[in-house]
Amino acid sequence: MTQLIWNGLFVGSFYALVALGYSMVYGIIKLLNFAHGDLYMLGAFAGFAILGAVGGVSSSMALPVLLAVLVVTMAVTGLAGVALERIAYRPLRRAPRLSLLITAVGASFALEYGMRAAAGADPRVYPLRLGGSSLEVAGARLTVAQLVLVGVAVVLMIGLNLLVTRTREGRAMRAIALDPTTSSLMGIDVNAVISRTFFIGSALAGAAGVMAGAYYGKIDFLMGFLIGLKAFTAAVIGGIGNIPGTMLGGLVLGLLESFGTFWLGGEWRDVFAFGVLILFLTVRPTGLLGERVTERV
Amino acid sequence: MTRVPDTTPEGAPEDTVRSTAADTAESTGGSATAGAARAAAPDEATGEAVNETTNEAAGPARKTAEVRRRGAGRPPTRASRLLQNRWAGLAGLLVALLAPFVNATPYALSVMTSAAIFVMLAAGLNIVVGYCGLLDLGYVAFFAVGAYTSGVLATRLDLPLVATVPAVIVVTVVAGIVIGAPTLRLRSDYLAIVTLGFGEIIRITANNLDVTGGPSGIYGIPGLAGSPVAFYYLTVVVVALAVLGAARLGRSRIGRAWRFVREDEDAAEAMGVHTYRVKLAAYIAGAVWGGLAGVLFAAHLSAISPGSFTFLQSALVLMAVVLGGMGSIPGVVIGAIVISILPEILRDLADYRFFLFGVLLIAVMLLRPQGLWPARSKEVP
Amino acid sequence: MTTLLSVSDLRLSFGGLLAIDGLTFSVNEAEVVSVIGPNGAGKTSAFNCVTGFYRPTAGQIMLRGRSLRGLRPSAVAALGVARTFQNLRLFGELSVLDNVRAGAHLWLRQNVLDALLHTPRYRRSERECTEQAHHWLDFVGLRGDRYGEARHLPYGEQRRVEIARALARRPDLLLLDEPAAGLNHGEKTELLDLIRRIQALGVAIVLIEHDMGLVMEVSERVVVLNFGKEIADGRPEDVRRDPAVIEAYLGSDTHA
Amino acid sequence: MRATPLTSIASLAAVALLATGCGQGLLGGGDGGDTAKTNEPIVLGMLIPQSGSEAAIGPYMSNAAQLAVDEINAKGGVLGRKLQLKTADDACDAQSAAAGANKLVTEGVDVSVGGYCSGATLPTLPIFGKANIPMIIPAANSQELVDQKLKHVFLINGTGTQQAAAAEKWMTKQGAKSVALMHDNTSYSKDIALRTQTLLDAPGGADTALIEAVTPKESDYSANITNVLAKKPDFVYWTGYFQEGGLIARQLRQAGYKGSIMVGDGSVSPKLVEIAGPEAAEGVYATMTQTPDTLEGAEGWIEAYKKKFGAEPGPYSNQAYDAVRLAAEAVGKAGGTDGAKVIAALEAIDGFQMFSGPLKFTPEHTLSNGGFQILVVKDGKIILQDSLK
Repeated sequence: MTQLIWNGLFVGSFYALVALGYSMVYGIIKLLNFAHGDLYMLGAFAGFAILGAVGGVSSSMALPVLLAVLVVTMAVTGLAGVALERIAYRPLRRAPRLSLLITAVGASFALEYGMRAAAGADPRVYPLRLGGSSLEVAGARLTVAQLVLVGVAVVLMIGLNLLVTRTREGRAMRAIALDPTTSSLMGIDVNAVISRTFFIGSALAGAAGVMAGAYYGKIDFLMGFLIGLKAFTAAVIGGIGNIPGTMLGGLVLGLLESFGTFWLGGEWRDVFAFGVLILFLTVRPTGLLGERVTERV
Repeated sequence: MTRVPDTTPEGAPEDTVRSTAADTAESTGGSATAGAARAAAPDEATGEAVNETTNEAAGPARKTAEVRRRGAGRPPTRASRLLQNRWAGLAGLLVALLAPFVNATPYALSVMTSAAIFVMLAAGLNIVVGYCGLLDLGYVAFFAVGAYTSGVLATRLDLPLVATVPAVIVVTVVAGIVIGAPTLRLRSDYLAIVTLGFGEIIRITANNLDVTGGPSGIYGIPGLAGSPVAFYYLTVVVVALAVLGAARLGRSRIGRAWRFVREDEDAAEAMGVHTYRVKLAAYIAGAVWGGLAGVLFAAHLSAISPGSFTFLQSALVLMAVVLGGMGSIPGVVIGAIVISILPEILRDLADYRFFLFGVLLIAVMLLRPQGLWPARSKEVP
Repeated sequence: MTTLLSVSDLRLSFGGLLAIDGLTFSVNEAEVVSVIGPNGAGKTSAFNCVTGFYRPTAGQIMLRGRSLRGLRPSAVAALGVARTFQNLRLFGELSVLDNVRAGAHLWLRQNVLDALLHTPRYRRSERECTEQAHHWLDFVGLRGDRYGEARHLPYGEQRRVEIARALARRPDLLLLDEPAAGLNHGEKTELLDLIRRIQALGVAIVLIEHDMGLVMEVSERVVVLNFGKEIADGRPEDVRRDPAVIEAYLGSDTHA
Repeated sequence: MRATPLTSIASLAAVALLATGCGQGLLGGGDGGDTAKTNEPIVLGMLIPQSGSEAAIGPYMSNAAQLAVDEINAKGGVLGRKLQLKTADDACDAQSAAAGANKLVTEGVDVSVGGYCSGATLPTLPIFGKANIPMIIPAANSQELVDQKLKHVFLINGTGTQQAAAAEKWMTKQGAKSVALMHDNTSYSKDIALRTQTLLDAPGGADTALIEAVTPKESDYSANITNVLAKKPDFVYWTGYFQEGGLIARQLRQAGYKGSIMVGDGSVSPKLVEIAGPEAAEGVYATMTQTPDTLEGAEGWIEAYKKKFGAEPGPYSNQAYDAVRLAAEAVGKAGGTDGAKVIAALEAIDGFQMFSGPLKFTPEHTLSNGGFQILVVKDGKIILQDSLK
């Protein structure tokens, strides 16, 4: 039982990290950023490339090196996200909302198959892996590496939450999410804030990518697709646009999958997870922490 | 229902009443040419009865009313009328019918048949997304339901595929209700994720059940026509009817109700549109279109498997609708053709195929943000 | 004079906040009744209760002896009630004509098969629908382009379209929510005339309005709300003299 | 303005039509028949996934096939004609596969040597069948492919039944008591798992503790592994591919599993060891047809492959290589590319040396001898453990 919970929470924290970017972007420009999962993939490959460039690292130095790589990768994917927004999304901001969906899927294809052309279709294996010893806590077996990763994820998420709730930047983001036109009238540089939102969201996805690479070891050009889908799901469960809700949504999705696998077997896992999700949304149509939208008549 | 008033309300200013009556008289009589034009092209823009040419003969009172009516609107030119959707539709149909005379290799026929089926899917999804504004990320579920229903019935019961069509319609209507009824009250983002979920549930279920053949699916599904050419023509005819049907629905009472819901649900309700039922109707219509496309798909490939009904397929159909122009029938047809044929044109690029596909999608959208052939609300009087 | 709409002891609360606290009034056939009161007095909430957009907490709403409580807005509309909205709610991207055709939704006789096969019935009903739309646009005196998108019309014209849309519904009761807001003097005069012509069709009107001149001019009765409570109900000249009204509302209003 | 969309349909249609060649319309000369192609190359068509979820597999197969083509051409080709390989992407998707197969047919392919995903290969059977093109299917091996008893379909991959038999034999030999079967819910993998289960559940020997399906292309299988470990098996058999296989082996060990791990032929790749990491991979068994590593006289093959493509061969490289060689052999025996003659030649083949051993087709057109052996990972290398002879 505790093992199931731990499994769910661990996977869920990855979902949450990726979902945050999804949720922020959706909250601010109402875009289903299909390419977001591919930024996670990009992050994993960027980390791989950096590690390859650094060369051999002794295993005692693994953690600090990985943390350094993490930071660099976050910057790289963050910038990639900004570039993506500039090229594929910004010019369409006044177009119908779903037009962005096309460029998002287009960007997703371009990133995936661009990476395939650059790095090949074969999966790559991280030269540096977080292995480490495992320990038993309350009947669940977990590894030190897992704890470290969850720790990093939590720090990143808390940092993000502070940023959004406590800073001017965060207020600007929330203001734009509510009403971009008024925000720009109030002197907020909408473009700059949206760029920064993409930077932060993409950086988090990139961080998740490096962490996945370092922990699981295997990366490939399509690795972002499924997790992108799950992140979107997690973001919605939590109440899209709502940061704590999104984190919670990621964890809930992880738990649903873990328990679904246990109760119904792996082949029915997604049916279980989506089934619960659908039931839940029909009962509570605003997500876990989403605001109830009062009818404006 | 107490009363549905049906007569022109009393007390309306006299001249208006008269002019309305005159309109009725003239347009029912109609000028010969106008009548002929209507008969020849049944899918005209709005069933608009007031024809400008008939107004010439009207008295001065009618004249002023007409001027007022037209107001600031630019009078339509002959050219713009010539290029109305119906002509584009006929031109498209003609191209589709003549295509095999240019190239009838198995490959070309296969690609064109697939494209035609994809057009039907897009036309169906357009009802849901384009007309009614409901974001559906799991549309391929209905496609799968249709394909599997006909495939299973045809192979297990040895039925000809045509005989499965009534069952497919029933099953897809039920599927539309089952999926739509609990979810259509949701806000659009949630509707999107729930439809995505249903799409995945249908695919995974098909993958796990024995009756659907598990992961390898169903094979040996009988075709609908003897040769690939005959099947291509059959597909084109069916798809053309489906597209025409979707267009006609879009211009009818229910089609307008869909658009009212898309524009403003509250205002639509206030006008007496039962928004929930209307949305469900859109969903069911989309489901039937998708299901029938599924029958064609099963007949075309002779074998179906869960791999054909992934989320990516749903996304591609949605892309066809958006790329062409949501709510615009010619747009959606073009969008579907582009989305299904472009990867085939790029096939020889091998590794760069989908990279270029992605880049082209972005480029096209940047150049035409409203879609290739956007819907226009401007009516032609 | 028979009673068309009667609202008795209507209450509505959002969470703990009482938006309407015991509202009682009635409207006779072909009568013009105004509901006035300061902002936030609960006027629009009352409209929303009558038309089914809000579920009242308590009270009765009867239309010709039939309860409207618990009905969804479309069902209320089907019983002959039409409304406009305080902040224009046109179908902006649809043509002006299509907007008005929305009013025809309930009485248009055609089904899906008619539409698919373009039966004579379909053609007839579409024709009638369009004629009616033109008729009501003429009736409200729309000058702008009726074939183009509604959102491109000037504000005052959009107001007219919204009223035409409601009239195309052929209602017995029309609820107008601040129809004069944002109109210039000339347009207000035309609105006054329009309201009278609508009344002449035999349609009862409930009007929420801040423009006291207009209210006093067209209303047969005036209901005054303040903080969700009804403080007066009577003929305009009586209400104008009511001390409670003067204190709560008119006293601070320069129009009075 | 209005004209733009119209012209765009027209031009699009034109492009679409012209892109595939001209003079091939209904009124045109048709496909020209098989006349006088004596000096033209013999065209082999290969449908493989080059995009989509299985894109990693495609190059392993096309590279190996190209290697065989080059080798044969270097020796003068077949019947004095060169071989030519044409690949097409099936994306492991039925519709892409149908389009791809039709494209190959249109391009005048003589023998098909592709087919990896069963679900995508099934719809191509009638397409090649109608064009009278024999199919030598190197990888896809689900029972449905031969259930229709189509004359032109030959499978040269070991079948699920044969592989399951080898797995059961080895597990029994190892004294396994309780076996967990893990598959990825694709037809290939599920088929092996279910057939192994049937064999295990026969009286005596080991029993199936559970069958666990995982979702391919994910990273974290801890939930599945928790399920597996709850049944305390002493043998885990993974029948899917190496991407997941490596992760599963690693995560099994991380979760404290001490028993034996075995993987199916789709997982036999150096990448498996890389992904699992040397410690976790050590001692992992595999059921596999004979590979260049384990086959005498084929040592040079891997070298040649590596030299040409700068990478190790992967799953189904050897089958793809053999498919080309077999096609060449059959065309040579048939004395031409006529479909019926090639099919007859294929049916008559007896003792043609392939990686899987000497070839003879069963009446069902599958391998009479799967030639499965047991391999093991030792010091990071995959070597022969037991030939199960």
